[in-house]
Amino acid sequence: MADVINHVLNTMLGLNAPEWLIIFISNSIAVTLIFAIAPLQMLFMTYFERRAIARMQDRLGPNRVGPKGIFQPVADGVKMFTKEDIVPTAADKMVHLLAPCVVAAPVMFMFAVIPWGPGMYAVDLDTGLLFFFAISSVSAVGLMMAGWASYNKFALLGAMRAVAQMVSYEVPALISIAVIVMLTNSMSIVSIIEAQSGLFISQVDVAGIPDLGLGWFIFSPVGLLGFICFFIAALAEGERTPFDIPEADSEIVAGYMTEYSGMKFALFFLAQYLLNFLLCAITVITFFGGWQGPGISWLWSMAVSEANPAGNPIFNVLAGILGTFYFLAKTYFFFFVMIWIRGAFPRLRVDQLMGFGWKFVIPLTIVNIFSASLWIGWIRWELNPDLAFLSALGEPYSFARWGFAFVATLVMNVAAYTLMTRINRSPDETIDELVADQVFGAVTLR
Amino acid sequence: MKAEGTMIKTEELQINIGPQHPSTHGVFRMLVTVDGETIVDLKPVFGYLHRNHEQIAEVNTYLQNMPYTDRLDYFNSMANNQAYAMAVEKLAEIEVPERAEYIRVIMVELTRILNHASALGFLINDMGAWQTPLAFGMREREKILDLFESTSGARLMCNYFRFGGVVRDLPPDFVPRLQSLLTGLPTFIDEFERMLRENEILRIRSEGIGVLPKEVAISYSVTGPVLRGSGIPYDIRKAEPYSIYDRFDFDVPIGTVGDVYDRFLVRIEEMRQSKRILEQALKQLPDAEGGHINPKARQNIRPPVGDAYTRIESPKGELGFYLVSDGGQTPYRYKVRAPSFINLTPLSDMCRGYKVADVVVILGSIDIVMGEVDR
Amino acid sequence: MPLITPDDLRKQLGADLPGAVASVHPVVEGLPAFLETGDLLIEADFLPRVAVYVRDVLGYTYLSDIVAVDYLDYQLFELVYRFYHLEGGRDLVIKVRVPRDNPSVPSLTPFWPGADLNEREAFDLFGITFTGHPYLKRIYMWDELDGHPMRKDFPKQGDKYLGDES
Amino acid sequence: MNIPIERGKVVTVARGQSTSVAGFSLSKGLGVVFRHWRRAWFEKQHQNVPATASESAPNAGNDKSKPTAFVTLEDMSKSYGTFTVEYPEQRIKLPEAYRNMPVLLYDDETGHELCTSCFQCQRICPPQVIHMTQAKDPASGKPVPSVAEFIIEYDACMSCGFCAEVCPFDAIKMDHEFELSTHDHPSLTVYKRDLNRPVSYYESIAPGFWAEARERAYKKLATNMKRRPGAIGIAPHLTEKITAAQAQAAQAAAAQAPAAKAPAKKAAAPRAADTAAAPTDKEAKLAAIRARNAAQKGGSAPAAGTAADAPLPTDKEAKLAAIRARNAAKKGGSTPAAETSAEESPPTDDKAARLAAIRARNAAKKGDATPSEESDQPAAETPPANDKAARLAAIRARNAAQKATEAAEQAADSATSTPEAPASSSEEGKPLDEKAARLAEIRARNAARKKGDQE
Repeated sequence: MADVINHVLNTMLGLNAPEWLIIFISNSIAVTLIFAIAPLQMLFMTYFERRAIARMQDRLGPNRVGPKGIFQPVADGVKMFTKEDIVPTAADKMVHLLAPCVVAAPVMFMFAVIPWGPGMYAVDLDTGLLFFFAISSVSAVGLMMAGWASYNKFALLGAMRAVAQMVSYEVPALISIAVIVMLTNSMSIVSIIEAQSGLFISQVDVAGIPDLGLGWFIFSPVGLLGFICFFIAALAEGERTPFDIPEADSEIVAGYMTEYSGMKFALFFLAQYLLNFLLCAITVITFFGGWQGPGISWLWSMAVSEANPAGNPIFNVLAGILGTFYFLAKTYFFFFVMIWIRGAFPRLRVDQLMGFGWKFVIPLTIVNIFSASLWIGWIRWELNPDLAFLSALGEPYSFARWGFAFVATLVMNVAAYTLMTRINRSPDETIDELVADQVFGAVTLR
Repeated sequence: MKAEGTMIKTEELQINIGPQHPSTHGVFRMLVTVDGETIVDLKPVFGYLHRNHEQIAEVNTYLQNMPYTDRLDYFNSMANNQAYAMAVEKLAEIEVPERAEYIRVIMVELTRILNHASALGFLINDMGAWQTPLAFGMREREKILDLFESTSGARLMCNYFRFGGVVRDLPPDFVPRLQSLLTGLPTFIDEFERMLRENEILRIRSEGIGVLPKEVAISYSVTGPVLRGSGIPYDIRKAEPYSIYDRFDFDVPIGTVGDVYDRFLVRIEEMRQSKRILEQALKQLPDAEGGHINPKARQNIRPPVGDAYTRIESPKGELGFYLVSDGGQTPYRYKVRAPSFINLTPLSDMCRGYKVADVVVILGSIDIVMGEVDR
Repeated sequence: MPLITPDDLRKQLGADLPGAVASVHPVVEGLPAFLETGDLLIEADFLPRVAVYVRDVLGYTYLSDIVAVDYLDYQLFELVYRFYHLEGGRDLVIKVRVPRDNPSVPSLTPFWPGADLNEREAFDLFGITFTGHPYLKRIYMWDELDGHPMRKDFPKQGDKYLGDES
Repeated sequence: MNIPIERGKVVTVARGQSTSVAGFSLSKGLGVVFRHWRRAWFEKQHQNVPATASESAPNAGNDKSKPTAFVTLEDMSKSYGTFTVEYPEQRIKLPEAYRNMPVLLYDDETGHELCTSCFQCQRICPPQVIHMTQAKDPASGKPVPSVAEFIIEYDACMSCGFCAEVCPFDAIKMDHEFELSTHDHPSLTVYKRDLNRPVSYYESIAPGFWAEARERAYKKLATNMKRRPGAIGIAPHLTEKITAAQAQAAQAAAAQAPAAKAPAKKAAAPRAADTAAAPTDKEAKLAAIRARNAAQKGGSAPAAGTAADAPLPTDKEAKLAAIRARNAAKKGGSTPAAETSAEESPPTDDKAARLAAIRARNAAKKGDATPSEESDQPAAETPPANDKAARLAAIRARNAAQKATEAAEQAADSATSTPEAPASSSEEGKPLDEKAARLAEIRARNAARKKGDQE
């Protein structure tokens, strides 16, 4: 964004504005946009979720407020604002008040590093991914605060569950993402997206075919397994079914949100939906190329950028629109998948969730790290000066090498998956074993 | 079950699940002592919906009690009506025409389908599904309720049975609509099974949970799908055939382990068997003799002195009515043997040692209705 | 299907458990017509022994129901126990009559945990004490309630917690 | 009928292992849900059905601007597509047998109610919410096969339909109207005037059922009508119309005889016979006379007419007086005479008394809102069950009277050419709240006079 503003102010208008002003203006615009767009996303998401899940259940969903019920979230917002704010007498008032803020604020921070389109990001940190996940962990503190301050046993149980779940699922999420970091040699979100250009056989360029922006990491066995593990972990972090255990309404009423009402409750809701959005977004960014897609590179090549300062800002806008469209379409597809899963499955139990995380997902992600190193080794052989002569063998050789890497990692990952499902299958217990610990009354049966 | 050898001293926590809780199926309260998330003890607390139904019944005349039986288990008002009507008929020695018996069987089997459809939906809901299986079950239920409404005039509180028959004959479009419903029913059951039967999440949530071994199930007097889920082929329709159930060919599904999963499967299979009964009943209905009600049967009766107990296999289990008559207009004693009440007896033993999340699942698999439990 | 008539049962019990079958009405001399019953009437003290006999010897393993009936005019409570054989067939009924002023019956809960809630209900609504019951508390009514609402002499009008009005 | 008895077998439900690769049987569930999602966009399970005129009439509800579409579930085998019925705009077509709350039927032509107050429904009603009093012949005091007042407490009714089943005269039937929710709880105690429905209405909602019952119902009604003297047994809101028609006919027939004398003679008998009805009669006549005088005196002054359409042992004299009063008012005044039926039938309990008070207040409010109209004071209270309720009612009545006074003042303000205040007639019941009512009346009259004096 700074590039465009620089171009417009300095080059087109000839104002010769200093750099700090440009940065100031661009960041102000970015912050404003984030604060405007993020809650709107949440509004739309709630509407989208309710309509979509209603169709899955042969219902219509909200259809009263506005055409097709599109203003339902607004009505909900009004309701939330006008509701009485109830604080339990025994609650720790200060912490009770702070908790929703501590939950919601980090989520807003996380928007800072999300690129919506080519060049459309607030800040491109070199450690963008690290920032993203580090900040997302902060909300666990808020959840614990909420659970503790509510002075409610259900809230406390919910908070304990939430924290345990968040902590244990951050591990597989980060290990899955580490694969992408290995592939791209970067933690910058922008450069991760830029690395996913080209054809869908990633990392291989074929002469004569233009850049389609389809070089997504999902098209490799490493990326596929990484995506599966990461998406599972994302479901758990976003507290979505089948991992919505912290707020399991059929068990512990509403978890840590039990004693919240009105706007405080809405803040939790906002944070949760925005976190879901961000998790979908980061899934798209790391495995599905973010804003990458056909046509972006062509538009971007004519736009104003560091490489091409003399470009036309119109193309910036066009590329931004197209990129945002790709990005949002993919993100909302994954949000739809989340809804879809919510519509279909029951939820796990808390110990099963932990077992699944530690015994199944984490081993798989670790295997995936090995696969990734294998993949990287095969794909980038020529980077080794001793093996550079191999690149002279030409394209057929590079395809064969790619194919071999593909097959090898695929076999490795599938084998790991099968092995893990075998190991994790519940043992065939007999009834006697099942009821061994049960005491059926003080009765001696016949 | 405390983990042995732990160094950390833990404290037990008492939680009230209920009386106002999303998944206690009404105003039921469980006083749960937990160690972490593990249940150490569970005490069911009843009575929030108690209205002294039995004493109200002692004030009312025999006929006036009929609509009150609707309110016992409001999912299966037809089954309640049948059990009560049978008890009074036994007491006053009223005969029921054949056609009326067929109509009764059709109604009660429809009730069984609708009860199981919604009970399974609620069970999956308790497991944490977001309403979808319940919505599918409720859709079938609504269709059946449409049939009930066209026949009896009400969807839930049918009040359709009378002593010696039913209040009015089936409307002309009932049979074709029911046939259409029956052709569509396998789609629903198969889809429900396809969606959930092999679902890994459902399986790990229900397999080995709430196990009730055979002998325990008998000694706890549990009935219905819970008893059959434990592997005891005891179905009153077979064990002591009442009405005209000896004319139908149907199977009794039983489970092997006696856990939540078995109860789930038994209920699905029972819906299929009910469909079989309905098909046979529809085939035999045109040949049935008599009208919808015995014209000689008086409704405002004074049965002779004595007592009578009849029971039926209601969707939730053995539903019995015990009536003592002193020869007056009102019953001297009126007692309901409510299946969901008795089925709650083993709840605390079934839950002990499992997690909090399992409690609601076990409770859901028992399938209680508080209107019947608290009476 | 196994079927045992009350008469057969009476004979068998007379042979195996002498003294169990109640011959004389506990309170009122001479049985009024209202209280005549064809079912087996046993002495309250013998109840567990008869029940276990019915279960173990005759195979009626399923205790279906316990009903308490208040015969106010004859100053007695009647308890109706209903057993079933799991192979099917009709019920086996055992009746116990206890005087109304001090109703006490041995509990069956130690032998049949399924009797638990039924006995608690009878205790709550009729005030019949089941000796040997592990947890004999009120089940429907609140603990502070004075009286037992299903008794025939429980006032049907008025609520003493609200005063004599209404 | 001979059916070979086939016994089924015991089947053990197969728990079985998953048939697909571990982790992939979840996709089956996803598939099922997705299919529903996809098909819900295009398909609906409820089909529209054309509504007949009779169906849309009772069910049109409060919002008549929106057309109501009727839907039904014709194809029960279908399990895809949206199942929702968008309720206020769409309604499920109710089956004939549908039962909600009981209503009373009256004949369209003669206006005669089918009910003979045989007390069958009152006896069978499980929650005991039906109350009725039998009508009496004012001349002889003997019971007449007709109902004087009929009350159903809708709030406690359990819609079991027993009353409709036992009714030997097919007079009580179950209605299809189910939108009964209200903020006004006492209004759920429904009186005969609100319970009455014409036979044609019931025929439109349940044609098949009425076809069965029609012949025997009319046969019995014809017998009963012979035993009903005068206007007894005619639906209250039609009583006026029909008695007026009858009175006209009688006047036309007996042209020579002085019209005034005949009713006066008639009136003498019931006054002697039926003391309970006497105060009401007197009061009504008084009111009528006062109203007539007022109307005659003040040419354009608004006159208050009381329509004493009391469903209790009716007095022809009182009614006639009322009619005459109205006629006089019409003749005298160009402004329309406001009529509010202020007389309450004898309420059986305090609930009714309270209801009366509320109605009185409402009437007073109406008077407030439209000051040009004169609202008379509805203070008629009959013996309430206990004094507390009575006192309450009295207080409410007094309040209402005060409001009415204000209304009268306003009315006097607005009526420029009025030299004197219109008489506000109040009808009194039993002595308990007599004082309050009389006080209120006096106050109202004084206030009005004061106004008049000032002007």
